[in-house]
Amino acid sequence: MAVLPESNLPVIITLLLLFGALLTIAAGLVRREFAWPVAFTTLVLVLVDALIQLATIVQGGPLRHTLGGWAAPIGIEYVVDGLGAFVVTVIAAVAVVVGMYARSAVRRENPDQEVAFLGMLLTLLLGLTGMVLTGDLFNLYVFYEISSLAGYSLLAVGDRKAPVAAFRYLILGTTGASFYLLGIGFLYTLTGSLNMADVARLVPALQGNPGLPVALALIIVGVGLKMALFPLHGWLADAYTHASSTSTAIVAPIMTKVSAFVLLRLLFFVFGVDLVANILPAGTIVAWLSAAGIVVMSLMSIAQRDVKRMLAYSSVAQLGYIGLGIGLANPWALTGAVLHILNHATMKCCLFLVTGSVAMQTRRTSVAEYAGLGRAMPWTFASFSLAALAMVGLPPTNGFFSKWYLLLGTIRAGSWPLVAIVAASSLLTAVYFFRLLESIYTAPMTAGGDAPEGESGFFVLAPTIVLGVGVIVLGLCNSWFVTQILQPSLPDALRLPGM
Amino acid sequence: MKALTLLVLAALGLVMLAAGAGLPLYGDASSPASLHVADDYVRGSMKDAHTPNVVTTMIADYRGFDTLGETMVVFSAGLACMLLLRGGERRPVPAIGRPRNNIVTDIVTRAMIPVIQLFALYVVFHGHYSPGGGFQGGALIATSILLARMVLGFERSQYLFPQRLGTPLGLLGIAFYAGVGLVALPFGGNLLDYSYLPLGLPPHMLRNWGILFVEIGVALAVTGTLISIFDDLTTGGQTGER
Amino acid sequence: MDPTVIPSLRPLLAILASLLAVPLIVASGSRPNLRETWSVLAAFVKAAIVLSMLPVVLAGDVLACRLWQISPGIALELRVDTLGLVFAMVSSTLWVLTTFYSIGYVRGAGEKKQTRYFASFALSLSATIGIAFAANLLTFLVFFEMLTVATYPLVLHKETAAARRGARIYLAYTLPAGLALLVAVAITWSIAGTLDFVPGGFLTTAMGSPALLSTLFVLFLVGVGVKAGLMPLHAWLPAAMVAPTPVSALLHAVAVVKAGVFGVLRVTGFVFGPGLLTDLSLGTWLAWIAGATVLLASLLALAQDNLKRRLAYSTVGHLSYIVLGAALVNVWSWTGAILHLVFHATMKITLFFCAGAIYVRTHKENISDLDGIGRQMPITMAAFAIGSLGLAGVPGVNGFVSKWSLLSGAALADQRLLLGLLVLSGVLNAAYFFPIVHAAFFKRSDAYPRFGEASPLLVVPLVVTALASVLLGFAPDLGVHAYGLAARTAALVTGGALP
Amino acid sequence: MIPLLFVVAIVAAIVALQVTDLLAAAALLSAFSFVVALLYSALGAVDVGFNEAVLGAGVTGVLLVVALFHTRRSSVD
Amino acid sequence: MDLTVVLTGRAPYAFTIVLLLIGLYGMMAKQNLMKKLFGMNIFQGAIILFFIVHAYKTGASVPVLDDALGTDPTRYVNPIPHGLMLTAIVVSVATTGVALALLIRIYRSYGTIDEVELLERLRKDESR
Repeated sequence: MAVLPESNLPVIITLLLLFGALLTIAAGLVRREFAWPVAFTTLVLVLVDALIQLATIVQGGPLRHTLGGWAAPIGIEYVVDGLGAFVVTVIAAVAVVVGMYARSAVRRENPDQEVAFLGMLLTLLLGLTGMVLTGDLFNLYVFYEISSLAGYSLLAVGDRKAPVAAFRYLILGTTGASFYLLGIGFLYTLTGSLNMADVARLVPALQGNPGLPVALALIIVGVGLKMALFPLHGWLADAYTHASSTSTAIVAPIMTKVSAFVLLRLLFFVFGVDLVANILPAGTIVAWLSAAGIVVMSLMSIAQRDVKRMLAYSSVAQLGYIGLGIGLANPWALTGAVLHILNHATMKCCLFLVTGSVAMQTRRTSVAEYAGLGRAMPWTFASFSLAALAMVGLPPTNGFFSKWYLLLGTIRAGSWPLVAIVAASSLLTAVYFFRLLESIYTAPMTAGGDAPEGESGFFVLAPTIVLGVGVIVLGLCNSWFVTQILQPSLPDALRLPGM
Repeated sequence: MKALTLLVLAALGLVMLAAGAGLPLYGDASSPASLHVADDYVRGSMKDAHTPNVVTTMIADYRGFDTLGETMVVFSAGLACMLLLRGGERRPVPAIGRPRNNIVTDIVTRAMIPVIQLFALYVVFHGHYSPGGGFQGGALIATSILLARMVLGFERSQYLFPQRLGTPLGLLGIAFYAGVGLVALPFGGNLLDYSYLPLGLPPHMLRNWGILFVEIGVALAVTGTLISIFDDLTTGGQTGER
Repeated sequence: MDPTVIPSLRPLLAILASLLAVPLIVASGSRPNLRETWSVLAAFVKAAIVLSMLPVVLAGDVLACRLWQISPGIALELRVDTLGLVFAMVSSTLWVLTTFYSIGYVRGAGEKKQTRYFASFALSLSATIGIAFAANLLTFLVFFEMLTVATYPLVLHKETAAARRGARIYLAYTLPAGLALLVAVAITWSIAGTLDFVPGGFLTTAMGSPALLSTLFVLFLVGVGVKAGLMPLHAWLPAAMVAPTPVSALLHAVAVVKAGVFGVLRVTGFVFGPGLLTDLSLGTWLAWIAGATVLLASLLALAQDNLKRRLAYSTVGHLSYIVLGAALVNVWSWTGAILHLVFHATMKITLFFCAGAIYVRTHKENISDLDGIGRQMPITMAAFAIGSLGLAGVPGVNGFVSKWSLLSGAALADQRLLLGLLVLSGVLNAAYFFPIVHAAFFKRSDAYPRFGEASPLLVVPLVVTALASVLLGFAPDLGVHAYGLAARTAALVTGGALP
Repeated sequence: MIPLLFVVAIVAAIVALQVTDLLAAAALLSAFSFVVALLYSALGAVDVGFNEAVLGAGVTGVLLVVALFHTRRSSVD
Repeated sequence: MDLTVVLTGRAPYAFTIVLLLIGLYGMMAKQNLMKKLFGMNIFQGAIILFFIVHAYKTGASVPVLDDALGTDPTRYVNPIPHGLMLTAIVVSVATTGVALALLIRIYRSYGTIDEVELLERLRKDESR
């Protein structure tokens, strides 16, 4: 078999996940035990491919793959720049970690559905990677729906309440998808094209057309709903809280981030910075909404008694950082936003994994019940503490650096209220995390739930620790990502000076 | 609350109507949409893929990747039902799955099923030249089985299509579709580029065949998945091993 | 003349010495003796490395260790200049003594969680050295926050309600401060485009409106001022006295608080510089704040009955001596400030050691209970007397030297009122220390049985520090060349001639 | 012809939402889908019309009915 | 641009918007989850209609090539929206399927698909 050209790397990711999902189901139908190895192998292969792709792009520039051999705009094309490759790698990495965790977790939490669950997990990843890789607006919609369907059903697996939350999510999510579709409808009827680059070429001529701002608004709302952009976050808290730990651990870190990335891409690469600024104060609106979200949601998470719910709200708050960075649309802020996609993925994934392993070990879920667990599960909670410090944004964890860039961005934008909000938000975060840490390490263990019989098993513990360490490592070498990967693939207007 | 909802909707409606002013008029033959890519499709459909039905060419070839994804959407829906409903304690099959034992309806149904399926096959294989294709055909086959399930009853319609076959058939369909698309890769082509199929025909004929293949794949996938969804919903997820 | 910069790994090694000890300490938590061996080893190695750099710096050169970039254009960089070295030498040498003392103390007082204790201690020391050697503001910030995190468990150590409260107050002050510092650094970066410390400062009036620069200065002051116990930001220090005495001794008399004043020195001398401070007349304001702090702290100290709290308030006062010196930027005041940074350390640590020894022996913390203790613990109380004499500024003990140059600094700056204030505070110092000594030796009370001295592990260190204070009182340039380094730094910063 | 279909579709939609008997509502929804399918065909989208007729009107309707057998048939609004 | 043009040229669009709003109303205001689902279907139908309406050309033929008409694009209705909407329809059916599965699950655990009752029972869970 001839050696494939590099331009095949992106589609191979999709194919791997597609066939991986099919094989997982097939193997699972034969024997349930076969499902996990197949799924995990797929995930590892995907990660390998993603890394090769990243390396290729860092050296050789963006990759294009015209599907069916039809050059855009006639056909659909995959376009991957450094940014996309970066996000895909993040997805793949998180997926491998969670996949490892899933081995024992899924069996413990919902044994009957192991096969379908793993298949669905791969389907979710298929959708998410597709959303990142594709360069076609409608194709993006298709992948949006794949990931959404997978998301609904994964989040519906969990405790008694999960389906209710999932149904609400389904209604909202479908509304979002439909809005997005309608937005494309407007764009298409106005430009006659669905290819992102092509639309980007045609759209500037449409300035002043009343259809355009509406299209933009529809698309922002559509993607914002999936991204849980404040105040469109209504579905998130319940869904995350009641879903099984594996579902949350895979959905929470990446799904909303991918949507954030898509929003970024549509705003800056399809509509273009200037146009967005001209036809609708979208940037400003997004920025301020996110800022409001940061504050409100941080306060909400302080008020929570259930750890998972607390983390869910803080997720929305953290997404506010990303939204803020995108909204401000200046080099520093954007750098912070994109970097935070990676950083928040690592820390949030770690935190959710810990809640999962604690729940499996001890059936403890509330902040009060976490008291004194620090001694019983030292390694688990060591990683938890690291991730928590990252959430608060203390150096040298990666959380600190996203905040650093965002601050520079807000200062660059000259908006002091936003500077204050970004700074103050980490105090609010500190309130609920140090409260938790204090009770975890110093308070006596409470009666609720069982007493943990020591650490969790290897497959649960290892991912947690990897992520905990990753928080530090990523923090120390963040600059490499920024200079090597993010900067080259940003539009010139959004590059850092001297990049 | 209701009033507020209505207010919001009214506002939205007005905005949308206002936005409409920017769109091309209804029936405008020279709207940008009809002049940019669509014309290439219309001109190319015949010489590229030897297929008069432009829509078929488009969904199966020009934008075949969308269709692959779409098939995956259907499949993931089936997977979702599997994930959400299967497992757990056994429940009695609900009224809709129970046999009616009405001789008239039985006979009529048994008579209709082959007709529907024949028509479905026509729809699949004639999709190049007339409306229809994999989705419609697959859905029709599925409908025939659904009819049997409802009229003859769940158990008695197993012989037509055993429940446990639904998911595998879906798998097979997608795998077939993706497989056809995959062939091009080792020959240096791009995914879903049917002109690389090793059949020794001119490119446009190869594409013509490729379209047929993927339509078949779609048909299989849709049939299998829709039936499995129906079965999961009726039986509340009890798998057919009995 | 610019000093020649010699690339070297020594500063990095100095930090790693204690950082690498942390995992070893944790790993050997079950075997106390081995664990303590690591601590002692780390302390000696660190001190050795730091001192080994003295000759180079005395020769007028600068050791620099440039690590990788942590943000585009900003490297994680270490740089050993005269000022940094002074601070590093003080904290590392005193850490050696404190380690022995700690061993004696925690075992004598039967503290729990000793592993966590020693680990955090080592971590704090790494952070402190990092602060001392930081070459730019971001590196400084990173280690500054690390110090905050590392000392949190130490304050929380006893896990009593009081300890929790103390720890919360500690965070409530230090975290916002850290944020203020972060914002300040971010602003500096965006207006100046550099963060590297430069003797004489790198900010100019051209870089921003006076309003902006003044705000920036205030932000910096809040940032470092909290750790420096600058009123009204001092309240955490007395609260943090719940920590075990060695912690109070090294961290709350040397490392942490001195890191604060060290920060003040860096900001005033190496970021803003004399020129800008006088142009914006910020120096005078700071001087007055410091002066007020000196006075108020001394008065508050008088009111305390708890020995450690009295020491804490006296610390607050003495820290402000240094700030005062830093604020009136002239050769003498700076020399005095840096000298006081060193000398106050030796004296105050002596006093804390004494307090600790008394506590371990008698479990008494209140001054009113200490009548006649001098008869039973003569050596301890003698050392205590020396310390108090020094702090009161009596000639013959090193406190006199630093205070003298501070006074002449005030005279040089023609600040008669501040001059008087310094003298007055000297009197107040005498007023709140001598009664203790007097009561200890000349009041007799048979309220409790005879005790005798504490274990040598406790007594030897405090004797050493007391003797050091005396020797330095006669020969300020002895050993670590504190005087020479201080004078040279002062000349470098203020551009004045060597005193 | 087309305007008529539009009107019928809208009426069907409204009624389908207002009927409290969910089975009737489901039937009306299928009717709606069918009308819309006709509308598509009338607008020249024969494939879409066909698809809507089979999937929208046919399969969806069946699935809704099946689900209704599992849940409750009446609705308060 | 005179009134008749506006009416004929904009009316279909207006109709689709009306349908859109009806669907949204169903999703937002109805408290029976099944009804919400119906609303969703109508909503999606409206969006599909939007595409189809804008694909239409007066006097043009079905997009199946016909020798009499040749390959003149203006003689055929725009095929692209059709292709897209085939996908959209399938998606909406798939979504409905998933939604129904969820509804069955909800009914199993709470014995209702009415939002108000559901919230009450959820609250009862909390208190328990």
